[in-house]
Amino acid sequence: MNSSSVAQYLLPVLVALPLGGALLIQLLKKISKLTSDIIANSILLVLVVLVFSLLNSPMLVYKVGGWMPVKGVPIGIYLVLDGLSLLLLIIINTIGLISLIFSISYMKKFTNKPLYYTLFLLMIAGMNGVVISGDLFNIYVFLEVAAIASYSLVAFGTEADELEAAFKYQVMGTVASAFILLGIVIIYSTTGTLNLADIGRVLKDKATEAPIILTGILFLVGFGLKGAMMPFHAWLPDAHPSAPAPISAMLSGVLIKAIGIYALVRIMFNVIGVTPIFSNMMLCISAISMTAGVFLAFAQWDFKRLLAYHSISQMGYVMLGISLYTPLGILGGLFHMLNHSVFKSLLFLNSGAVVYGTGSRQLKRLGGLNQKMPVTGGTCLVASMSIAGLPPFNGFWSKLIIIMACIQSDHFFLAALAVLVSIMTLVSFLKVQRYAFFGSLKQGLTDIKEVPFAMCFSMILLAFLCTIMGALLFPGLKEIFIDPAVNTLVNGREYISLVLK
Amino acid sequence: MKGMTEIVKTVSKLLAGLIFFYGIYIVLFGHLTPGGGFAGGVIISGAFILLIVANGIDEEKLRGEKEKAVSLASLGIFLFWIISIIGLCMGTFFFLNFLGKGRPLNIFSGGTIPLCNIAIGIEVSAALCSIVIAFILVKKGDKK
Amino acid sequence: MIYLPCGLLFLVGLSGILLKRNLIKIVISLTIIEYSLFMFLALVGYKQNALPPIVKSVTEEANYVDPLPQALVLTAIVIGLATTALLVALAVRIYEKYGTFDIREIRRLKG
Amino acid sequence: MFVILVLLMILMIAGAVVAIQSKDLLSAVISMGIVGFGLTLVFLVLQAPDLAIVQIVVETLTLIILIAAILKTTMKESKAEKSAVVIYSAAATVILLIILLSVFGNTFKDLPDWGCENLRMSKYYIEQGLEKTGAENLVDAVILDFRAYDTLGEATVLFTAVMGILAVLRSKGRKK
Repeated sequence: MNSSSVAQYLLPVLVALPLGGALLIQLLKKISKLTSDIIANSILLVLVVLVFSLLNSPMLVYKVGGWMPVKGVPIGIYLVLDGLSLLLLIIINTIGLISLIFSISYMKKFTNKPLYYTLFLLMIAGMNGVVISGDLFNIYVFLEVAAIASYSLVAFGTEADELEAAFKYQVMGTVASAFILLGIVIIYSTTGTLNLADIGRVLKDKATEAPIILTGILFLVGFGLKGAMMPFHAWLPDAHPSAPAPISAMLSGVLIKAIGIYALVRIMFNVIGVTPIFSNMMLCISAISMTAGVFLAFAQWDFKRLLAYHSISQMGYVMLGISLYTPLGILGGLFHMLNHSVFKSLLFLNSGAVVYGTGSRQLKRLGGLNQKMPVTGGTCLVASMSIAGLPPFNGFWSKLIIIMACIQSDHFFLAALAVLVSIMTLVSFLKVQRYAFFGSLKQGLTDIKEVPFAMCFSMILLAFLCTIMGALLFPGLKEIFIDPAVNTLVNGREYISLVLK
Repeated sequence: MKGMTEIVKTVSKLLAGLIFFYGIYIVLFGHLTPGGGFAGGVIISGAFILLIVANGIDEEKLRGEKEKAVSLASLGIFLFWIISIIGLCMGTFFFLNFLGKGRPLNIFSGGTIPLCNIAIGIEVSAALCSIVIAFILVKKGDKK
Repeated sequence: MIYLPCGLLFLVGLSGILLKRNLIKIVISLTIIEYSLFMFLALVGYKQNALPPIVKSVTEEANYVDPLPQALVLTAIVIGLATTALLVALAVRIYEKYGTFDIREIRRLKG
Repeated sequence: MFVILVLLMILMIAGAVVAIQSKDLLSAVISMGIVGFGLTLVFLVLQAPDLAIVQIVVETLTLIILIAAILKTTMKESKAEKSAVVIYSAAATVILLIILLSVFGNTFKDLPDWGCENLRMSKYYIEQGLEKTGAENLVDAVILDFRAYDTLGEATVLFTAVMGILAVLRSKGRKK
């Protein structure tokens, strides 16, 4: 057994382990209060180790149940690990671990902690399942696992507005799933198969037929709803602020990428093939998301709501980079996706720490928190500079690459827009810093304390990542972390032959 | 909740027994006839729901029943999970059908399929019971 | 053209979601959308003059309808049930907080 | 066969329209039951007995849950409001639906003909399913052997929903 075949057996473990952990928590929760904390955190730790051990591995294809293809036609479900999946796996599990460490203290304010951990692990299992799946219907099933876990986590506080936000989120999410399922049905009826690579092979020169174009639009709407791109964003500004802070960090930092953008990009770029009309449509949507998101964020005085609107805007950058469809643009988009997951999770964790310390998230009621909560203030400053794109933090490098890619492919207007949005983001975060962290301490906030160690630890870890992640662009690191993912998208439909060989 | 008259209680007990065994039949013969773990599980849960509605169980006891149902649902899906990873542990494939296929048209055939059906039957019946009990309990706790 | 009624049913459900302002009506509309998709899938797997996909004897010639879409519908029905149950739970809790199912009277929920 | 199918579909669409338009929530739920039980019959006509069994029990359970929720709360849909916004949004919705209907009409006729088989993945299931898995019920063979991983996901979805319902129905979410 050589090393790649051992690595192959790790693929199903990525789903089976968090799932088993969730079940174990439910079976063993009576034993002690600490069981759920220990099981959940250790499982995420093991997952992170597993994912990093998969770095540098070649493309892996795993056939569930041992069902080998018959006459070249796959009959079982394939699990596929390539550069893009690996990038997403790193994001999901690392941010998941850090959010879980944050939860140890933060979730003490809520009742029934084991239930929270169960749902969290199910969400991780769902997202891992989506990312490593090579089968269209399998993607749908695991997308629903992640989505249903996230709906109930948004309502975990069971206050009136949280329930409302969760209901709205779930209605939108279910409509999105219906669109995706309709697309899957049309694909199945034209091709007779569900394996992504096999679909790509059958559709080789059918990408311009009417049903396939309709499918593309259905997937764009469906995954666009899940990923909160601009005309379909209505649920996000309610759902993300309502969730407990670690869940907001997961939703904004990971979920909208894993079940929104990743799934869309995987299906459109690697399987169906991108037509110019489609990529122009994506460019339009991303430009609108980018600009409108930041304008809407401007008017917000609720800390978490402001961050939620910035998520829409930053995801616009990611989409812009990817849909330019040049190697440089895809590099910028994917790198920004990685960076966004780090700094946006940090910002949401900061907002959680502020709520934990002061009980309020209205910027106008805060002020001078730097004197009492130095760790939160300091890490938030790092994250703000990172999201606004100031050197030397990670956000600067990825935005720079995206803007360069725009200029390189003659989209000068989009480049100017990207710079403008970046400046607006800076102004918006100056407002946050000015009202919440600098200035004089407001009355009533005099006896607040810094948050407990576990929360500080996870925020410092993320701030450290923000500072050093620019280094991922250096030769040596770039080849390991980012280039395989970029190549997956640049090579487009070569994916098909790689999987089927 | 109060429960209904004596006649309804007696008849529902009889009926629940019948429905229960029908559900078990559907689960066990899932690989030979139409049906399977999911359909059978829903039918079994129907038997329990009938008993709860007709006889009425006081709230405290119902709460205990809900806890038990949730544990049972976890146990059912845990069994399915174990069946799925046995193949992986043997160094072969996730979800390998590792048992012999047996003689066709026989109840002991299909390798792991009947086992999976049973595990899913347990999970689904317990899960649906706990959903319905949770809804019944809300009615009592309604503050409005 | 037998597929068109599925599309029609889908659109009836969609119109319910877009036009109705009652939480239970929205849940019903979502369920109807799901039903239209199940019907579509089952239609896709149908084959004229074929038998249900249950083998009666080993020697018989294989003339069955496509079992794969049926398996997909089975999975999708379970997912639909799970979604509906969770939505109803949320709606019941919202009623408890606000005393109404009307989203115009609920503070922030607009669509 | 074809005629029965079309009649059932018309019944379902009518049921759906009544379910959405009716003023009383209980009758809306019952009309939804018409759609669901109509779907059961459609499955029977389409040679899918497995689906018919599952659909009939699931439909019953869905009705139980919905009716329990309604009996516990209210049966009346609140009054319709006749303001300019409502009329504009209704008009916009109708235009959107007409566009979508014409798109569906145009694309569905390019799909492969109904009733002819278009097998690729499932060819093997039909020919070798019994031999390779030992299960006569091919649908069961598909969901528990060829695509058992999907079924694990499906069971997980149901489990997640139970956990979610328990989380949502807690009377107090936050301590103190």
